Amino acid sequence: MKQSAEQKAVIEGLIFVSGEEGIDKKQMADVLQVSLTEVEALLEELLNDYRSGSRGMEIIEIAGSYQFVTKREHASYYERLVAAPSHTSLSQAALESLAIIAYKQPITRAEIEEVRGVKTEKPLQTLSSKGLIAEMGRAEGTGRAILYGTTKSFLEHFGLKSLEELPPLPEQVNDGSIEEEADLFFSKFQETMDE
Amino acid sequence: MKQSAEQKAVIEGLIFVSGEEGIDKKQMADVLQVSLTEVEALLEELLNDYRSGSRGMEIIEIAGSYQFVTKREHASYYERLVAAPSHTSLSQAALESLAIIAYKQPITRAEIEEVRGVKTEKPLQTLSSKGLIAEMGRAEGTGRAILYGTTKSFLEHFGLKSLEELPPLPEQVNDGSIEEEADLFFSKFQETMDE
Amino acid sequence: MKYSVKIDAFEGPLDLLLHLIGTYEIDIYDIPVAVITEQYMNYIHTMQELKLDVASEYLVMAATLLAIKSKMLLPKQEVLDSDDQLDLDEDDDPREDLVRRLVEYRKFKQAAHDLKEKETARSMIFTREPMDLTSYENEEEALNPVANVTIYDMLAAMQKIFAKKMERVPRKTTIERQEIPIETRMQQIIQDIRTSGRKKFSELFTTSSREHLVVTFLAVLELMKTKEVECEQEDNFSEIFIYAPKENEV
Repeated sequence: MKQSAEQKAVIEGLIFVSGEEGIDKKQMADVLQVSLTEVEALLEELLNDYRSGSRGMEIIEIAGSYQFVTKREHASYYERLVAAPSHTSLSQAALESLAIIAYKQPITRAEIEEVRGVKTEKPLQTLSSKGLIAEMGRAEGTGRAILYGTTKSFLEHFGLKSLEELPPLPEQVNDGSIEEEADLFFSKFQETMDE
Repeated sequence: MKQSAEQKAVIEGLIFVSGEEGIDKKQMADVLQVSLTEVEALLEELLNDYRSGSRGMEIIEIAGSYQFVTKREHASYYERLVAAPSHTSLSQAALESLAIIAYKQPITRAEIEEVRGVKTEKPLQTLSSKGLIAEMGRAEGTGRAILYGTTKSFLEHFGLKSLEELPPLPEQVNDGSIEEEADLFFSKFQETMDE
Repeated sequence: MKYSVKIDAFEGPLDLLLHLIGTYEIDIYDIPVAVITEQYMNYIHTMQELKLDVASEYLVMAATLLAIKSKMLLPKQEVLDSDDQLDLDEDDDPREDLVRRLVEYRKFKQAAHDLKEKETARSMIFTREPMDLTSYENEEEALNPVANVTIYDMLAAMQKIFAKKMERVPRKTTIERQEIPIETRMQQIIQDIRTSGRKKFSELFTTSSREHLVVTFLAVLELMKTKEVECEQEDNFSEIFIYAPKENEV
């Protein structure tokens, strides 16, 4: 009993020291020298402790690693203290290109441009320099075009556990939502104009 | 009741995000927009929570600033974490500082902090103690701040013959972020055109 | 008229078409090509009137729309003759390829929108750097201060700083800072150029403050308009130089 409370505390400490890089279950098991199953049980308990109490942080899983983050509902407080969050927001062009890559990877630039209907060199450069996408090899055939795929930083940037967590692509967007989309688009544009 | 639990949680989160710099009571009171006395009461409660439970970290006060630290009795676990083959020996903060020094030497601490946007005292201490950087003289002008540069041991450890062998900084690192701004320029420009 | 400023906010011809389809409540699977072509051409003309650079993709799409429109006119007469409303079966429909592309693009536009929401949610949580665990290292490790770190990790760290930097204007300063009047910045730029003769465009952007960047950019545009400065760029994407107009130099 006593020992498992200690081990749970060590897991808490390990997640804490790992900061924004996070730590995975395997590393925790190595440090504690216990099995992965035991780590999972202790971790589950710890997650429950944080969920049930009124706490300032919570533990989230991103790209297989666990880390402490502050709670979303408290965001306004931290914004008063900290400089802007380290997350830059991506342009629409970059987001569209990234969405296509995320769902169709590995994919060449020509294929991305085919879907978007416009040149996509610049957004790809931006995404590469931010480390959100990377070259995944070369396509077969003549030209041997570069194939792009998403990286671990991509999962981190959007707070995803894994690629499986991406919502399924909407097969059919009904007409109602097109309108909505257009309205949304318009209001979004207005926002930028008002800045 | 409910409100004070919420405020205590925010204090916990504030101490967490403040990292190794810590945060003082005055700043907490400013963020929460409550009196210093109220902060003191909430803080005392929070400190008690951490003292009484079996926890992975503790809150300490250094020169009026509060911060989370690991527990001394868990030292053996952190030693094991550090010794693990997967563990990188330089923290992200140290790595960032080292990169800035390598490419922009000789450089003062203030200039490094300007680039990183955060205090950089600790990382510089670490890098000095590891022999990767050293003082290279003093800057001109009042204050005569210390100038830092990389050492011979830095070159040896990274397998470089000279500083010229450092890989060039990727151009798109800069281009990417400027491109992001283009939208903003454009919408601002349109505003003026419409006037 | 109120649409004229919107044009450059589109991500391309497909995006513009989707917008028109939404605005006019058109069934994407049964697009009235004549109507959409007319609206589309209106946009293109407005863009040209505003002397905006109309990207070639928009012109290619205009040509495609016109081609579809003329093809649609031909079988329509046959329809009247045979009195068969379903003569335009899917295989023959000249709109088919365009519809397929629009539907495909719309899926990813939605997916991009979902990603944006996730990004926003993520930006509302805060974290901290990993702790410096150097004090837990034993002597043997201290012998190799850079275990598991390569020069490329350093480069990656540098990239990360740049990625963060643009957004990292401390909010406190943002509130305190006075807005820089464009006129002031214009004066500064003129002074700059007088002393140094000419200046690299990139050198005008000395801080990462968005306000400063935007004001500087607008100031340069304004100076170009009033012909107080001239700009020169030898190749695409190469450095732009700004200098005083020739007659002023004499």
